[in-house]
Amino acid sequence: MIQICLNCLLLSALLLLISIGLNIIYGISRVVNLAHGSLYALGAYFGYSMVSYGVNFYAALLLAPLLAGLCGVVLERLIIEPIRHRDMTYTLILTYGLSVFIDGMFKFIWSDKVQFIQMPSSLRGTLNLFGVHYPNYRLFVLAATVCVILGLLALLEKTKLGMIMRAASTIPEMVSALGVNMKLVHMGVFGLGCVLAGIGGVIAGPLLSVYPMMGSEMLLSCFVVLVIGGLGSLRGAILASLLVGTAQTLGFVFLTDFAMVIVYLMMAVILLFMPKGLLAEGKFD
Amino acid sequence: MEKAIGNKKDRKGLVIQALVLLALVLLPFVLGNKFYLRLVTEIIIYGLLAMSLDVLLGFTGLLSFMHAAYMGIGAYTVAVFLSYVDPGASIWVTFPLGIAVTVVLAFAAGWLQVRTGGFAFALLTVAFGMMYYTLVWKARSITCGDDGLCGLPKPDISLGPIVLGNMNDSLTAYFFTLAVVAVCFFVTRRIMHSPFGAVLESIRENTERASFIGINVRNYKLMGWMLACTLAGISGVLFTYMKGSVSPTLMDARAGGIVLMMTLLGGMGTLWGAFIGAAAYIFLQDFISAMTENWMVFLGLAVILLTLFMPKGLADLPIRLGQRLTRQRSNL
Amino acid sequence: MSTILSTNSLCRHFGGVRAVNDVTIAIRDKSVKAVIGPNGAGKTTLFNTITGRLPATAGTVVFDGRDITNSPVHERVKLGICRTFQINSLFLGATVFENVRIAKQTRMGKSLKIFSKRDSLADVNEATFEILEKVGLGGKASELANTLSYGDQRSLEVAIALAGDPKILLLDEPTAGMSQLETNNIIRLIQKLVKEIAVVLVEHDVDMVLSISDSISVMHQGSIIGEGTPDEICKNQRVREAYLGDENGH
Amino acid sequence: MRKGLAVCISVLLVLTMMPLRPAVAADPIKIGVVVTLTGMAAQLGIDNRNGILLAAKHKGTILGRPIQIITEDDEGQSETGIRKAEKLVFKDKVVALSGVTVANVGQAIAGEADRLNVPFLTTNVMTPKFYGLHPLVFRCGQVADDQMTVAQVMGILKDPDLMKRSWYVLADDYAWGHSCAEEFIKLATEKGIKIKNPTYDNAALNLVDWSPFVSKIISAEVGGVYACLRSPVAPRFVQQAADFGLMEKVKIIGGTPSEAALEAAGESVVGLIGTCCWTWDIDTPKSKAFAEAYWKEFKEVPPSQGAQAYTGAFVLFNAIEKAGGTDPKKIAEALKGATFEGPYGEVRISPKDNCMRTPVKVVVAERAPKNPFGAKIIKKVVASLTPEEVGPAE
Repeated sequence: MIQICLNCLLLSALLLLISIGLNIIYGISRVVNLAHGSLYALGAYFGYSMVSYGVNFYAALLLAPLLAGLCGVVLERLIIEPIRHRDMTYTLILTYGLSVFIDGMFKFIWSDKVQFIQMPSSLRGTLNLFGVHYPNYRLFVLAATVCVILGLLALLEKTKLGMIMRAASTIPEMVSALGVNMKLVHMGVFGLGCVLAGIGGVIAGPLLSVYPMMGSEMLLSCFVVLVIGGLGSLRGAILASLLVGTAQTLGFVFLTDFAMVIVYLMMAVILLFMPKGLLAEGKFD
Repeated sequence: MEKAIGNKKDRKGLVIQALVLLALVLLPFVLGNKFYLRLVTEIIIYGLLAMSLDVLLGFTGLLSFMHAAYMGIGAYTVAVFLSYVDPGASIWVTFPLGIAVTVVLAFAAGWLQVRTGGFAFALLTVAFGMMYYTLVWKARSITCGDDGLCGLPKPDISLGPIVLGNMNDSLTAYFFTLAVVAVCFFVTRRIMHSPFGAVLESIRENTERASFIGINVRNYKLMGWMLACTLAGISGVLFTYMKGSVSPTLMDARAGGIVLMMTLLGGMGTLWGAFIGAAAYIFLQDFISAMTENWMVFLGLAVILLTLFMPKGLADLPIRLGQRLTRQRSNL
Repeated sequence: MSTILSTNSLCRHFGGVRAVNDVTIAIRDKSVKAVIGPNGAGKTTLFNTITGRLPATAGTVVFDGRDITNSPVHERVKLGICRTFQINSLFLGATVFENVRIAKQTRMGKSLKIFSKRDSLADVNEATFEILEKVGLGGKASELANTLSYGDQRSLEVAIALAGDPKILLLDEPTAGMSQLETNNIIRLIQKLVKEIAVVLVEHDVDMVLSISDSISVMHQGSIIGEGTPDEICKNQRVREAYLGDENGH
Repeated sequence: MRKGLAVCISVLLVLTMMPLRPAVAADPIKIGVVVTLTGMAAQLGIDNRNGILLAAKHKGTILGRPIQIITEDDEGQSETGIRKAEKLVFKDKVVALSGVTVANVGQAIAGEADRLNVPFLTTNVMTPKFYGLHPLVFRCGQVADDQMTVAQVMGILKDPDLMKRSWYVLADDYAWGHSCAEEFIKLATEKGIKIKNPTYDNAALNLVDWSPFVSKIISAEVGGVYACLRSPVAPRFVQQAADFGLMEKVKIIGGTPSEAALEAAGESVVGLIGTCCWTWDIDTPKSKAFAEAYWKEFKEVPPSQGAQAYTGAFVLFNAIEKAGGTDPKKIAEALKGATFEGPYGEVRISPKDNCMRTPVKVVVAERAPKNPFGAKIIKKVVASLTPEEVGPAE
């Protein structure tokens, strides 16, 4: 029984870690980034290259996301900024093209082989939790996710930068009127979103393997979590990822055929009757 | 005065499109070999699908991520009927059946979806589209799951007793597809220029103001959705006739993204722009993937550049060229 | 002259904020009713609740004897409740002619025609030209709505409302941002209209309100604090306090 | 403003941009290869293509004419596969089609065999639906699902340690997975092998976390796991199973994971049992020659998929040579009953059902000895089965 709970927790943690960046980017600068999956994969690939060249796993866990965040900021300046004022459809199609481009680059640079980020020796082996052997690495993933989320909540709630971000998510015009350089805020938020995606990538690397299509496969689950939790609300995302993680874990095992249909049904119900998400904190335009 | 200008421009547009249709009719005799003929047939089918999404996106202002799902439903209905019920069924049976099933399933999804708008509507189309995709994928006993239904019998094209030809022959397939798509195009064009079309455009332009002039926005959105899905169903039926095999990848999330790309590359709100978008996408993909296995890099780059520098899509090129011609002619 | 539209103990709350608080007013047919009050008094929220843009939290709205509290916007418009918006809400991509034509076409129930050309509805076109002349936009028919001056856009708002053959016309600050000439046009138009239909005004221009209104209601912090003819309102002590702020300045 | 005269100019411009028929220098024999180069099965597709390219290099010429291999990417989608096959046949005028990595594309192209009217020899499609499918459609290179299952069951029968274990069956939730699982359970119960869950579990395709199944296996206290998972997914399952320390307690039989997948998974994959036609562990002269040639050409660990495609291509080339021309009927005749002494012994195309009979090896993943390819993992041969043992009977 403990094993099943831990399994559900782990999938929820992964979903949360990967979708949180997308949530922030939409919540604060109203950009729907279909290339978010590819940035998650970019983080994983950077992590893989570093670890295979002998960089220590933990160092890679810090460096790779920063590199992914840097790429994110450059992309935001080059591509997202010029069309920010345009209708949402254009950002969707542009980021879709971007995801096709990045997935193509993975194939071009790293080839199609399925790779694994080598797990650090300290995290190998299992831990005996009340008679159940649970891999150390998975416990590390749970712990890492909790730290990242707490850090993020602290950043948003406690710091001045966080206050600006939260204000920008409600009334952007007012914030720029108060002399805040919105360009920097959008750039910072997009960068932060990509760093979070990168962290998700490096942590998922040893577990889920690294291959060109990993990003686009996770994108759909990210959107499901986003919608159920309420677009742009962090607490909602935490609750939603728990719900979706449990539904998928139990669903895949017991009624494999229609597990995903239930998840999409949940998404449809939320969209129809609670557009602002479970905790009604979502920011729908 | 206002009426006169509108009609003159409208008639000139119709003449141009008739000329293009004439060119397409003569095309098979110009083309070197069968492959390009079948490629153009496929472009016309995907053009119809992209046009149906343009009716939704360019005219009613509703974004659907998974529009390919309804093409898939139309295609699968015909494929399942031909495989299990009656392989020799004539097109006068399978065509309406394909459309009927698409309309029913589209209504089921649309009736709920039109309660919302904007991004919520788009996400709902994902939810329902993926549900239909999963059903097709999972109903293994009927649809053979991911193997799809292959080697389907190609129906005869017959008007009553006279058999004009079989879909297996590329020329018949081309002309039948061109005829059906041309009819769909001109009928949709007429509908979009009608008072009903004006209502759809007003909903796109300003949904709240539309309800404040007495339009039942929800009903008209549903009608726009049903028109778009019916056209998508027709393109699905034509696809099965021509290809003779269907598979779930026809209606998955990636296919939905591709149709969206075609419509936007072509240019929204112009109906015929979607055909140019479909032609551009299929050529780009087919041409580049023959040269290098890393075609995704170039395709992604092309989409990014086109979205950034040509927001009105490829259809904008002929329009601008046309304006410059008329301007030169006027000040000569 | 019977009451055409009435609200009894109508409320609209946003969480704790009671924007419209227990408002009961009656609007008589063929008369000009003005609703005035300082900023944030709840005038526009009252408008939005009557016209269905916002659902009412409590109370009812009755029009011509029918309870329309929960009926959707388009049904209220079909009944004849037409309004303009404080912030212009037009079909900016379409021409001035098309803006009014689509409203007229919907009013005349011709929207389901899917095969005739949209410009071929002769009766709709005539009625549209007529309304444009009435509002003084006859000359600008083929211009795009987003190229119009602010004043012209306000007139276009009125034209679109008129295209709905209103029984009651609700104007949300029609003269805001208008030149004196344009304001006079609007006043002359209202005086002509009020011969057949009821007109409800939300306005800041007090002189204009006093000159043309038959009855005035004054709102303050969500509720009605004074009602009556323009002269009664001038003498009303509570109204003066609300506007000038009384001694203890709460 | 709406539409200038230029509309039809632009449409015609787009259409005439199509390249005209390329000028033909020497008159090469063109062979079309349709493989999956993007998507999940991309690595397998690349191994297929490389095998066929190497075969063309080694064959050199057919009937004195150079061989030209034209490759197309089907992205693993049936409709794209058909379009690319049409391009190869109608535009490039290829003499025969080969390759094809995934079953749905293979069946889609086979469905169009009459219209394409060229011999289609698939080197890597495993679905049993190809037996006697069409006079122009052949399979040579990769074993079919049923042959693989027979080999796996024989592998268990020959090893008493495996025989006494009870087996838990897990399959990828798609056509190939289901047919493998069903056939394994049917054959295993016939041969008296204990199956823990006759109604096998299937795992959704976009499943990322395998822990639910691993915990199910642990609680089922089984001795062995039969997992028919796609090649790119198998290592992830094995890696996650190893995390739970499952590899010590349980023997896993996992479909036919490719060398690249095994290299990626590294240490945790040791002990995984599988079946394939070829592995560089076979030390016959022909096998050694192939391994060195592949390493020299592509600088990658020689994959079994590559050897299978290499063999299939050679059978096709020899058949065209024997047919003495490019007439589809003649080539088809020549292919019936064709034999070829390849890297993994003699293969033969049975005239009864146009599909290959081949020796099959049962292999176990182990740490590789010193080898020129820098490989960490080797597929050690533990049992070899003759074509007659593997069947199907003719």
